[in-house]
Amino acid sequence: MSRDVSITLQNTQEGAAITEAILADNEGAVRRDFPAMIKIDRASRLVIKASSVSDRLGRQWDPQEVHLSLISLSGSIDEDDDSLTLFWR
Amino acid sequence: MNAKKLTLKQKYIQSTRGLDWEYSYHSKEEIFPYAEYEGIKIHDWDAWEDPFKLTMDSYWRFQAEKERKLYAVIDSVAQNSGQLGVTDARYFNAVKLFIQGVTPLEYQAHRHFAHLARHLPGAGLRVAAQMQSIDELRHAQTQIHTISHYNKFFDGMHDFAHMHDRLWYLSVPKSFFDDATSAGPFEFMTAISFAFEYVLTNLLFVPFMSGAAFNGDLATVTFGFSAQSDESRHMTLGLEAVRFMLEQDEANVPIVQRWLDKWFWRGYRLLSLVGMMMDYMLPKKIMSWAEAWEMYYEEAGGALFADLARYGIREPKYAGVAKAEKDHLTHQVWTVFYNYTHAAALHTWDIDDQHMDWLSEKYPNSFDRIYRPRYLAWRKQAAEGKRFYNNGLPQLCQVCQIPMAFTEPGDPSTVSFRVSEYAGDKFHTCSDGCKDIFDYEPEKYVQAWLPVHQIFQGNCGGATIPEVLDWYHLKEGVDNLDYAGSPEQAMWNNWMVGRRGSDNLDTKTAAK
Amino acid sequence: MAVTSIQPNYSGPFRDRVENFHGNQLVYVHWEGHLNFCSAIALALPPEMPFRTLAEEVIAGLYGSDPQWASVDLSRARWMLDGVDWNPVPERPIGEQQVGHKSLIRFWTDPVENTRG
Amino acid sequence: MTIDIKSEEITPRRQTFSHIARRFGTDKPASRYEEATFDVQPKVNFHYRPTYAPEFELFDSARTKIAMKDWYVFKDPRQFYYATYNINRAAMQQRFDSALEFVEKRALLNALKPRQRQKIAFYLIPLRHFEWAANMNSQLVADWAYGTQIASAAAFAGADRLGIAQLISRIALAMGEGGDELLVRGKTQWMTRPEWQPLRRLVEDVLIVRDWFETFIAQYVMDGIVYPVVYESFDRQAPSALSLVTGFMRDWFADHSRWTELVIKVAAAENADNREVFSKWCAQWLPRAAEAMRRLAKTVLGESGDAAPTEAEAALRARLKTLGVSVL
Repeated sequence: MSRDVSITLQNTQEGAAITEAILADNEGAVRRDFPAMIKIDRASRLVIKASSVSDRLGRQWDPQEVHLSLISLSGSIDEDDDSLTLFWR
Repeated sequence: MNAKKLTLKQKYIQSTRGLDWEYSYHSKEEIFPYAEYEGIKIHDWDAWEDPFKLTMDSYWRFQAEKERKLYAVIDSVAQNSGQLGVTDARYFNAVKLFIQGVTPLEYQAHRHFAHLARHLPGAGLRVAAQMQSIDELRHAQTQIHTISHYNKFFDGMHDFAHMHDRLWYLSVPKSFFDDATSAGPFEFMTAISFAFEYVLTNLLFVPFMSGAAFNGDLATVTFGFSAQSDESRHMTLGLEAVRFMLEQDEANVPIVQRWLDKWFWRGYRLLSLVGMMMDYMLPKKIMSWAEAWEMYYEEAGGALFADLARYGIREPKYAGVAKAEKDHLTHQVWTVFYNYTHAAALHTWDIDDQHMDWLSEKYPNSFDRIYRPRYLAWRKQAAEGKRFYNNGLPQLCQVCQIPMAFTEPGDPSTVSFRVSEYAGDKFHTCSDGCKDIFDYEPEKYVQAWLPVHQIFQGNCGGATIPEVLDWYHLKEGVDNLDYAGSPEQAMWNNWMVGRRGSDNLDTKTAAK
Repeated sequence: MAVTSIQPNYSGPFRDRVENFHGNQLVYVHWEGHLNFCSAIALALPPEMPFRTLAEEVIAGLYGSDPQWASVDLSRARWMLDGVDWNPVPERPIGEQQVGHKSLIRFWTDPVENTRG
Repeated sequence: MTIDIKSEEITPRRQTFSHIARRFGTDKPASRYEEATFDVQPKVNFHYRPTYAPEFELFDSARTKIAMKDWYVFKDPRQFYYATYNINRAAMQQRFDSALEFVEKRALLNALKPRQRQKIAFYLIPLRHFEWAANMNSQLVADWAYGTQIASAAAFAGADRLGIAQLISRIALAMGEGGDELLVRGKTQWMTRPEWQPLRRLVEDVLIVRDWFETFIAQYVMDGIVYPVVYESFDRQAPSALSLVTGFMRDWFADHSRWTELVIKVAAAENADNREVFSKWCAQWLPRAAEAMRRLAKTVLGESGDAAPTEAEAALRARLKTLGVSVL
């Protein structure tokens, strides 16, 4: 079984921007759509870059704002000033 | 200026564990008396790595924003009679089960995470635990506030806390949580933060909330997803806490493994109620229990346990049984509720052909062979005016407290009976998973407040069903019995006639 | 194993001792092959109750609503008590025929394997 | 979508939950505070005794000596439930952020004279640890208190105390131009400076109290001395820039006291035994709190500085008297 990390986001303006940023920055990430939510999976590692989300939203986006859009995740978390990383060790 | 500016990580460490100090007027054991009795050895609390790094300023800001959005939706649903936009009144039975069974657990989680926030010796973990404590209070309160509006129209929700302390099927969630909160702090974390929240909670919230959205319940999907945003923090805490225990000392590994085996099984049994909601109570289906189980347990859990294998942790002992049961689980639980709807604060009903076809498509190995004939026979009895209710009281599992309805793995025609002897008495369990739990700590499980036995002991208001229902605060003919013929059905049909004209009525049930 | 607890001799109320049932004992009965009755049924019965009363009144009362019950001949049923084959004597009290507190009585009435799950 | 339903057809069948209606004696609409806080805690039929305290039930009113016929008489005057609490604190936090930004932009704190800066750092920064202990005490109350009302307000108070500890940390970072030396030094002072030891000893002594209501009272009397002495008497000596950023603490203390004093007043009014237990607890903790602060005040305000804690002590005794508690 592949060791996928996974993130599920609300299907909102911000959730959509984060999704776009993830898909652009993480090659091979797979998106699945459900009512009101979006699930993104990728093998072993997935990064949300604050700059990519900020570009899409047209404003400064703080990685901690992910809490406003997050529904679920699978994997360990590393959070710093510029990004949020999901990974398996 | 600010040449030495701290990074997010450094700042967070200074504003959390940096606040703690080495006590010198009292010993650590006096201040944290519950830290050692479970046998978990922690050598270096500083090795704890904080996953999310929320300080209170951001916490207040984000949470206030979430609450503003959520209450705007709650207000709007109430003002605009949002209940009218839901697919079918039967949907609200899922909501009933939710406020009776889940909301009180959120409340208990609030209190017990405060327990961890006081009694865990690691300051970093205490900070995470206290945020979770108030998050859980949030969930309990937002659920109450959301459902408050539905309670004004629909039955079965009106005395949820009283019922949670008494009703036979609600002793399933209650005993689950009591089991966790009566354990030590490390077992509680493994049970709730890891086994339940990390491994299993997605199965509760994600498909159910997505289902609420699909069925037009805007308020529930909003509180559900809003709660999930906190839940993601909690899940991460669970994963890191377990990893931390495993890394601190090899001797912790077998203890944690036993807890994983126990709590996986207990959580899975509890979730069978949720599975039943998904497969039977959502008028518009989103995914089956079996599909949700595959996506959220088999896929995500597989990756997780592969990751933990490095510490010598294997998959929970009875995960294989859970996999084997997935074609039967929800149908057997629905059967329980159909049998005992006269003593439940929710409705069940006969399954229509369209629903049966969906179940047959989702459960090709089991539904048409076993469950369709059963439901057809019930439908026939109901059509003859003899809707089936079980006149006896069910035998309950001593551990999970669900009626002993589950069948032997691989043999869906034979109930799985397990029995243990302890202190001269017999104790019946529904599965090897529950029997193991009993046998390991019998002194604990002999205390179980089993609702059926309590009725026979005379502790539930009286010896007759009406007396017991009164004691439950369950209104006969209103909160209980089949949906067909219920006041709720009459109200709903009345609304729908006004709204869409009578041609859209569910004539089959309305006729009854 | 003993419970992991902060003091030795952890204990709480032993809730379902036979003394708590006012002269009755708990007995579970289960009609095999008829899982439209979701589980075994719990009863509080006096040990003095003759098996005949249990079978013809209590059990018949519980399962009589089933359309198939009419064709059941209980005298030809196969019985099992706590996992062991059992040949109850109709007139004798159940308490004198090894039925104890929390005994499980399973019975089979169908000549061949049931068809109804 | 057209909705054509006569309004009488969507008339509610009940106004609130049954347990709330029983409290009112009638089915009338309830506030969100009421629905969130009345009777949510489980009351009966607990399944297992706690393995860490088998002498108690999981929720047990016997965890304190204070006795109440009904534990749902402690209505929070602020009527905080989670949403109103967080929205309120987010606004307070925003005021703090603006004040700190103002002070930082003008370099008002790090432009202080070294002696002045040292003094402020000495009395303010170690209080992070006092707040942290207060946080632990609030968690103990949230853990073991009986009833939803007190427990939820205690949990919010716990969050407040962590928040205040973090505000002090941010002030310290601002005073230290972003570096953490002042935080490190503050902890050393808390651990080793003789002026701080009576307070630290008191705080550690309270941390081993296991009657949650005694913990609540001990924290109340410690706060009742520490807050007026530090955020009024000490701050008056400091440049006004400091007062700008400690406004949060003064506002918070006034707000928090509305709840703590209601709790004391209601429990004291319940019966004479409660009043006697309160008096005993106050007699045990109040003089020690005042004594601990006298030591510190002499260092901060000079030789006559111990007048401030003595006045705070007298004011607190008078305050307690109005709440029904006399302290010998």
